[in-house]
Amino acid sequence: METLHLDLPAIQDASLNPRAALYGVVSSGNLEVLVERGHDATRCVFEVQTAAHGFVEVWKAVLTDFAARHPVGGLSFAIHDAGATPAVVSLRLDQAFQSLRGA
Amino acid sequence: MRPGKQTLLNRLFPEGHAITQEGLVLRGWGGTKQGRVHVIGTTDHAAIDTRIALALSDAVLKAIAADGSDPRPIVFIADTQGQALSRREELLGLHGYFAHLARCVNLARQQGHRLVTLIDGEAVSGGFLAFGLLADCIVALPGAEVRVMDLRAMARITRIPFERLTELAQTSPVFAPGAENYWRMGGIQALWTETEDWSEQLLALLQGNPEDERARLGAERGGRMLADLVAQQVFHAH
Amino acid sequence: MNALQPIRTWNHEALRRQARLERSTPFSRGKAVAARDMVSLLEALLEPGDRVCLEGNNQKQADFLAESLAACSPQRVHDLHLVQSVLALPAHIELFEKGIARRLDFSFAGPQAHRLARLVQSRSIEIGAIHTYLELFGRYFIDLTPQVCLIAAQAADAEGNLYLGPNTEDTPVIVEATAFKSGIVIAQVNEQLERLPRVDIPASWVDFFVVAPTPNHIEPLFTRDPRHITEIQVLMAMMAIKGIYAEYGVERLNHGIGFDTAAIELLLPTYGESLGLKGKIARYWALNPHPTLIPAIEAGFVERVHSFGSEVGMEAYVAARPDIFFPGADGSLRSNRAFCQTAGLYACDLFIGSTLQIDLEGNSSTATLGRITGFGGAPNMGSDARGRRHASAAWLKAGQEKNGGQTPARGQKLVVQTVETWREPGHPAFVERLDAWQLKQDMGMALPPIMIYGDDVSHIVTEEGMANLLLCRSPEEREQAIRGVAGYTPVGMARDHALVENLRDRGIIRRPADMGIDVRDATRDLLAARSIKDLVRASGGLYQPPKQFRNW
Amino acid sequence: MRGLAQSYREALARLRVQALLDPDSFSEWVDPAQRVTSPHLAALEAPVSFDDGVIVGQGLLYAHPVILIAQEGQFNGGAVGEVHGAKIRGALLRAVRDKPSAVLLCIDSGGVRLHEANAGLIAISEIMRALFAVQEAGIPVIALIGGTCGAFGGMGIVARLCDVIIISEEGRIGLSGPEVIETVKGVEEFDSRDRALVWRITGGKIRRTLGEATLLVDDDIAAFSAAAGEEVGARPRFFKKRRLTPAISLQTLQAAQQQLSARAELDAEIRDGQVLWSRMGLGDQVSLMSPEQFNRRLEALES
Repeated sequence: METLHLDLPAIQDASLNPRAALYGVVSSGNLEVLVERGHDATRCVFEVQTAAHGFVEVWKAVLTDFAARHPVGGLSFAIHDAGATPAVVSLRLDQAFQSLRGA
Repeated sequence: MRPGKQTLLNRLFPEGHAITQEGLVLRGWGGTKQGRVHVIGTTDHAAIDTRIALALSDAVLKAIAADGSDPRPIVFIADTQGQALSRREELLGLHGYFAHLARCVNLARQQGHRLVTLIDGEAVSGGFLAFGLLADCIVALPGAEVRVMDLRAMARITRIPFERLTELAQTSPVFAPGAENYWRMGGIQALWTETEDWSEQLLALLQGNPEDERARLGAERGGRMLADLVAQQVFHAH
Repeated sequence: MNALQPIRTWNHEALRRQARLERSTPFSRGKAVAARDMVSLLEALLEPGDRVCLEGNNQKQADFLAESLAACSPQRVHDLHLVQSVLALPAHIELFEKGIARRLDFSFAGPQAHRLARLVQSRSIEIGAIHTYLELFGRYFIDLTPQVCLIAAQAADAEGNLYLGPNTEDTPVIVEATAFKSGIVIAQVNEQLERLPRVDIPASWVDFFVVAPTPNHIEPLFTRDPRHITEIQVLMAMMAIKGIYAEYGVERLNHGIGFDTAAIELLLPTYGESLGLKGKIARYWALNPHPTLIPAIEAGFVERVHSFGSEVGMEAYVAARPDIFFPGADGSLRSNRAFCQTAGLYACDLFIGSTLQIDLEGNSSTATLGRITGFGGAPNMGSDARGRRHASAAWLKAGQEKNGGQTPARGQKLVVQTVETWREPGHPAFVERLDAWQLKQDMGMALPPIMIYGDDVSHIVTEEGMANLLLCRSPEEREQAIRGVAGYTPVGMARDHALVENLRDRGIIRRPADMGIDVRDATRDLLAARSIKDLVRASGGLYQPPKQFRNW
Repeated sequence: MRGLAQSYREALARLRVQALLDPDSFSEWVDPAQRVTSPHLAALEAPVSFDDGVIVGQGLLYAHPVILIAQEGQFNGGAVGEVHGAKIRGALLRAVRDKPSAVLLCIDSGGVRLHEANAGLIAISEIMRALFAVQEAGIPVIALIGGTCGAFGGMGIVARLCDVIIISEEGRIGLSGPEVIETVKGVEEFDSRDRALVWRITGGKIRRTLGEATLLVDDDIAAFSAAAGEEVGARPRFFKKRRLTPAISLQTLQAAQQQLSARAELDAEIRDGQVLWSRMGLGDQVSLMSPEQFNRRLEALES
């Protein structure tokens, strides 16, 4: 297991009212992401636990782009990864975010 | 019957016993200072198939029917390598036979029969779940082997190195075979030693609480810290 | 004039053929050979150094004959030169290990790729070349004509007429080349019948046939269980349909094998229909009877399908849809790899398929280190046919794009590579240098085994978006267009962000949103079938999937 | 544009829960945010999940209060470990106290989780005992089986203890998985790659045929929900009422004993569901029969 903590600046969407929610599943090539309210409206926090070693730079790039793509200030994302590709990671995160918005 | 089993029965029931072996199934009665108890079990590391499961459930039902309103204890002797592995048995629904056996055991408890399991030999996964593990009180005799799977097979399936598993098994009771591990987790109430008087010890177990206390016991013994706690959290959650 | 000059004989090959047949007579009764005599027959008629075509297709295998040949004595039969499209069976490899064969010209070796590479490294084999199918078939008539061919057919009658069944594949081209050049044609059949449903190969072209102890092996190679199609593949399929099929009006096409293209097939009746594309795209196909095409056929998208081979379980469905497929008068499918490859090369406007690696020039390869896979149909289908002279809207539009918007003298085929940027952690699909180059060096090949050349590729589709290489005006733009859809691979992360944004402004790179695609819509719910059972239902019970694909 | 049912098999457990119950009626106990994960998986460096692969809570099924337990088959094969098992047991014990209309047990599990095998084995035994307590309190337990893992090992036994089993054709119930039997006894005994055979031995249709499942439904969450709704009396019954085992008593168990004995006496040729179906006159049409057709045919044969 490799862990990664990332705290990024982000814009907040005050209209979002996130209840803690879990998306995805920890199965081979997939991941789960737990979205919760964070402490700082101007930051977005990521905690990643991953089974694939040596991909810290890729994770940073994927998460940084995600945080720039959506107003995720004030949210925290906890991820259990079982070897998802960056495409799947981005898709799950987008889905999780869109569900907050839709709900 | 094997000499070993005969010796065991003699030690358990010095007052006398009449237990017959048919196939790999033992059934009959044993005498204690408090009177006769039913004895139902398996021998020779039986692989439990539909016929054995049916013989066991039949014995339990007959014990219930025979005792009526005066239910005597039932002593299970568990010696099983697990369930039979066979395509036909799967088709027939071996799981359903095991469930039926479990229901019969539970009916016996409901009717007031005290249920004690003695593990003599092996107790392995499915074959153990069906009856032995459902008793009110479970005892491992010396040399008893209790397990789901040996570590080499587990290493192969989980792809965790065997050495790593062996090392962790030194401290954690949670996955490695061993009656001691099951004791620490509350799954086995007592481990008897060779030198004790088993008939006296059995006597002491013939009364007691039929409630399922295993999770609490596992926490007390430090081998299973979450089973009771998490069940309580769920029970009391808002 | 000169009396000393020897008189040249002009029928040397026919005489040699006659000698072979005479040596074989003890082991046959007319054309019929008993299975137990096959090894003796082969030992009698083969000569060291013979060129032999041992029919190995990518589905149908002359497996009994392959095993018989492998059981021959290397003292009597040795140094053969095999000329066959696919090296699929362990027996094929054994021939080289035992010294029965020495040289190989072929196309594809998927299942035996590892062992073939080991043979090369141990110098137990000489490889002439790795061909495309059409190339190899062409050479059968030029310089690689078989002296003996060992083929597989469904049935023979007493005279030796052959019925090939739905999996015709390479058989006609092999037999044509052998029989008319004084070669020997030996067929294994699954059964001998009084009357054949139809005659695919006349008896006069056939020298021997044997009823094999077990029916020839056919691999259900084109069955893709929709269960395994991912949301990412659905997303890429949406991009392909909306961004390419619809925009170019692609009516005639070929799909590679794989889940990426299966996703497209299954999106036609749902997503394609919702875009109003029925009757406008994907009408004519050069394609095996893919089970995943059933929903599109049933929905009325598909008008005609010509096939290289068949597919196990599709027999009854194909027979019940004669307007769509090419059944004979008897009702069973007639396929033909040579003709269908030609159709794919010259008569189709688009090829789309997946690959394992793409480099910065757009070259793609399925070769990886330690394996010699060769190519399937992709190199012929996935190349711009410069000999093409007929126009179509899609071909002209692509040509115009390549020509800077000017009306071109010729059109351009659409050759699309569709890949997820990472196949799995540790295996990026985009690389600076293809493994093929290393393989060329390791194996001492003349050429790197590149499946599709970059200058033939028109589009690359990934989950990040689509790059239109036709619109690139310089090698630098082309490289950035590729990097710009390469996601979080090292190749992708090394992009020039400003240039990529510029390419996006010019429509050379398009993201899903640029095409009006909402990523949230990319769910498996869009698939017209999500399981093999759904396909059976869509076929009205006509499709009978092989047992390994059924869970009921 | 859709046209296809919402597949029960494909859905994650969380989606199943949402779609089975009345909208927004579900509340979860010990939810993922509490991060009650398995320390044993972590000790072995195996990935953990925030819910340890099982969801427990309460909600409404056609306005009837139910307790729902749903295993996530895609996380470690839905296997039962210490936390996972404790959550199930806690929910069952709570049912005894709260007296819901029913307990829905969405089983999707290969049995005991090997990484914590001892804890898992004891946990399944505890689940069995808690399940008996629920039934003794007069609350029906309804098993729903249609996930990718089916109900195997100890969870196969648990499934068969339930009052009702609703299963899809794709669902499976058994004790030992085909791979295990093949590994130990050889491919001649059980070819695990012959998927059609595997389903003829353990799949929904053969289980329904043998009376080992109550009702066969489409692989559609709505179909599972409707069938469960019938069982809690919230919907009119489409098929006749059948219980796997009536309330436990000496008489009912003696009757069950006879029935099971008769089945065990079937001749040795019975090693493939197809043989049974042929003898019942269902021939080779079985594989293409819809669940509704199949239920009807069996109902006709049974009456």
